[in-house]
Amino acid sequence: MSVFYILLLFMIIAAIIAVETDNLLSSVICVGAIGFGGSLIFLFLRAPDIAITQIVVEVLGLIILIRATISRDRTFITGDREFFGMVVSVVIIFVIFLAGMKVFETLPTFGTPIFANVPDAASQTYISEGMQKTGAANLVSSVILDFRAYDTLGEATVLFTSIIGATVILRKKAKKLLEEPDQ
Amino acid sequence: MSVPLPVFVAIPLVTAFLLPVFAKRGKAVATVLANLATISLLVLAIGSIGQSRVYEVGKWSIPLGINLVLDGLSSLLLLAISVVSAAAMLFSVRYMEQYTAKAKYLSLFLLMVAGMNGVALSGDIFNLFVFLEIASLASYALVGFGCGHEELEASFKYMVLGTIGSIFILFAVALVYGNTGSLNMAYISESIQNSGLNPGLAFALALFVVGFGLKAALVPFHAWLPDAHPSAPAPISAMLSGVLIKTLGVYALARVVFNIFGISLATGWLLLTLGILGMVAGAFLAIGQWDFKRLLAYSSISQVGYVMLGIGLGGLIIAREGNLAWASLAILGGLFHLLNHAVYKSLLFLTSGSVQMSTGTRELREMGGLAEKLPVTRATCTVASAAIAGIPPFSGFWSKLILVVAAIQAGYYWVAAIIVFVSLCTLIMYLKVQRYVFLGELPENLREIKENRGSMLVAMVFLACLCVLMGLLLTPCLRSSILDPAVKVLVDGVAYSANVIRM
Amino acid sequence: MLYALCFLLFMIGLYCAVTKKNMVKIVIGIMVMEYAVNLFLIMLGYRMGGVAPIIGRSDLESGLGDFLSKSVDPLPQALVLTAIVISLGSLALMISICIRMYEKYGTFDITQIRRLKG
Amino acid sequence: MKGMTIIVKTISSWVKVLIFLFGIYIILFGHLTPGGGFAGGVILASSYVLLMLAFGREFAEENLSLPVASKLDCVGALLFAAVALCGLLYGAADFFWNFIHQKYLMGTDYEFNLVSAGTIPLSNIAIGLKVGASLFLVVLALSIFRPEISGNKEE
Repeated sequence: MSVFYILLLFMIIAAIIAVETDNLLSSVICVGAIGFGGSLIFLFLRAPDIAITQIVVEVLGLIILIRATISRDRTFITGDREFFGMVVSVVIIFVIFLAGMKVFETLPTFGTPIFANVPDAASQTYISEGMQKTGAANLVSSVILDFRAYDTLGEATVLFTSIIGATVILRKKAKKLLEEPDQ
Repeated sequence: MSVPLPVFVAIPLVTAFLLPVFAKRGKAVATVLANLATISLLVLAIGSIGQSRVYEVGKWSIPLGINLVLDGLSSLLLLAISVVSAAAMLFSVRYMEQYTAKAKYLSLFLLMVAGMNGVALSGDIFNLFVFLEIASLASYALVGFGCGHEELEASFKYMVLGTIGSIFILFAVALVYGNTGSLNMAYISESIQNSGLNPGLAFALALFVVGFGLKAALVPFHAWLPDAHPSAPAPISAMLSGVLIKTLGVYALARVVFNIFGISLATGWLLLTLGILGMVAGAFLAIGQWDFKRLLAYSSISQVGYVMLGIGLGGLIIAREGNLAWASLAILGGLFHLLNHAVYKSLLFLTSGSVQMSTGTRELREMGGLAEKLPVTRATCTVASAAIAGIPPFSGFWSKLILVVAAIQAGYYWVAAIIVFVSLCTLIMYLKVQRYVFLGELPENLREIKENRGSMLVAMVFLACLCVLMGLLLTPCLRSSILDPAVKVLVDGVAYSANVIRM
Repeated sequence: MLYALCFLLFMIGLYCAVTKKNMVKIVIGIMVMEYAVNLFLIMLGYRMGGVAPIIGRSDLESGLGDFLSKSVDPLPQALVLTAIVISLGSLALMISICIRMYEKYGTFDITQIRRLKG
Repeated sequence: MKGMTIIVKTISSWVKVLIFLFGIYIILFGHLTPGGGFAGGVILASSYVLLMLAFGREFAEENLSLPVASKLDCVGALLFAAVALCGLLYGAADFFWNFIHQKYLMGTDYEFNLVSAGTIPLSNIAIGLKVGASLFLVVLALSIFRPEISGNKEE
């Protein structure tokens, strides 16, 4: 139990540093720390699939982020922010946070998942009959690629979309004359 | 004709996956394929009118698997999406020759269509989120397609706000799952009816409103729209204003509020207020604009306000247990306006694209006297302006009339007054467009311009014909097959879950 | 209490995305929000003293009874897998827009990038 | 970008193979052990990214050029869609119907075998191909774009 608190506090501290530091590169590295903490916490929450995916995605995401920040002229942030606007947004966010605190009382306490209390929850069936119904021993695999494979098609499409979008945004020349051939 | 429902998503998806293969050569083949895909979707959507089915993906009965639900509201949305996308795709055949990387453009366009179709058909809340993300990501990339200064800035602003909206929606989905243990909309709705609305679910509802509100550009969350819609290429502006904000925003919000959580007094007032705010603020901001597409974009905010007003008014009457006839009349007005706005606003954006392509500018003060130079564009633009301003024989008049009648019958006289006032503002706005673009004096530098040819004209004339004919949807025969089932879905509210589970 | 800490992480991300004026900082704020939501979903499915939802040979031989009462919820894990990939996709797109804008404007500061009125 | 020192180059040329093999293992055994198409695909991509970081972009592009990666991306996506459509077309059943398992393997003694679980390993392979190619593509696209910026700055 306490391991979760320690890791979450680590993530929160890393997040605060990532948000508040003025050096973009250290900010990006702190994001890496959050992701690494997240990956560890997933492992302790008994989600090895997510832990593996999180850590490899983290590595690649960091490479992408560092590409964006490194060897830019100004990695330090300069200039003041408008004080009034910041105070207002901090107050609003704090109010939402206080409102949100009440919400978590309605959830089942940590450690007793909701599916155990709902009689016809899908997860019950996934655990008890997922293996014979799909033949996969890894139930997460059986959920994402059989029971909810349609979601996964959507997810693969999201990745496809964003890659096409990134190559479109990064192409060298966007506009041409009407009759000019495409290069 | 009864095709399996995933075909609506599979056709654009598979075509989109194929298209980048034709990157350099075979641009013509890619264009033809993309057009075939949108036209076949149009045929399928017309074929699906009046049906209502549940399709279980992978033969897993709910709640094990994901289900797709085709009911009146979904088929109305499918129809709007396929009409606008067919026209916009036809328009892009020539218009997009100004840009490079056309095959990728077509692919992104089809992915956006696939995402919207997926949202309209989905019966599972997480699946709705995934398809919403597909459509949103494709639209972020398409807004920045020109890669100029303004395009990129608009795209970044849109992307940040849109992603925050998506995360809110995901958080709401997580809260709903934590409270009900289910992701299927019908099961969630049943569980909420049994246990009542606790603070957790109320917070989730608030997050849904903010998230979908960001996608629909309802007024406190509209900052991205006036930048993003003008910056996109014209056919994409038509898609974004015509259907994207409605599918991802209004439709999803209506589905969540009416069919999952059930309408209550508070949510009814909330929707009505959001609608009125949007209508008034959009109209006032639009009148002052001098950029043609920016004016149209602000006008979109105002017109989406009408749709929200109709739906919210209907919901309010239902929650007050008033006369259901007036409630359904208000919702009918809202949904009919949604369909109308999809047609004429996309037509207006296409004409603005045609004007921009001929003259090279969007600034109203630099144009004038284009009536003789661009006769077809002028004629279609006039039809669309008349329709949006609510001149009697055209479609826009009827939907506004229905809204006014419903508001008066239900005793909300001030709402009726606001509707009439805003439609006067709309009239002024479009008189301004007519005056500065097509009448007046032709500037020296625009003497040589010619009317655009080919597919662009076909697309504009197609939509203009629809604009004129849309009023026919109110004839009993068409109304009972297209509009009434959609209204019934919303009026029935949480009976949705029983319908889906039984089907 | 753990849920509240998770929500705090979410709010730090939201604060960063809303108030910061640097594009990379905004992207980082959005990433932090995504981490928080993913973590929240996984926490919902955790069972005290649970095991991972992967059936081993020994579980099958001893009958599934023990596994049934101990396995954590596989459904949120599937959702988070989807959400992680979606966030990676949007990160890639966002960063490419940032880089392209840096090339155009020579800065990451959004207060200096004000061509549009809003 | 000329790449890094000889030490880094030597080690990464060894490690690269191991990472690649590990990615393939994660993909193929995704239905039995933790992991799956996504994690494996990202690992495949990162082995190429490692190559790119150590040896420079040109070397990585010789191994897997941009158009090829783009085509692989499309092929992976199409394969996954094909798995879905097979379920639809096979015996007039449903979209994404796990036809291999339901038709042939159900109730047999194939548990814990590599060929258990019907279409799930096939989907894993398709997704792994798709994810690997597309993520490599985006890193490559980002790094190709980079020199131009610094070029612009110097002018």
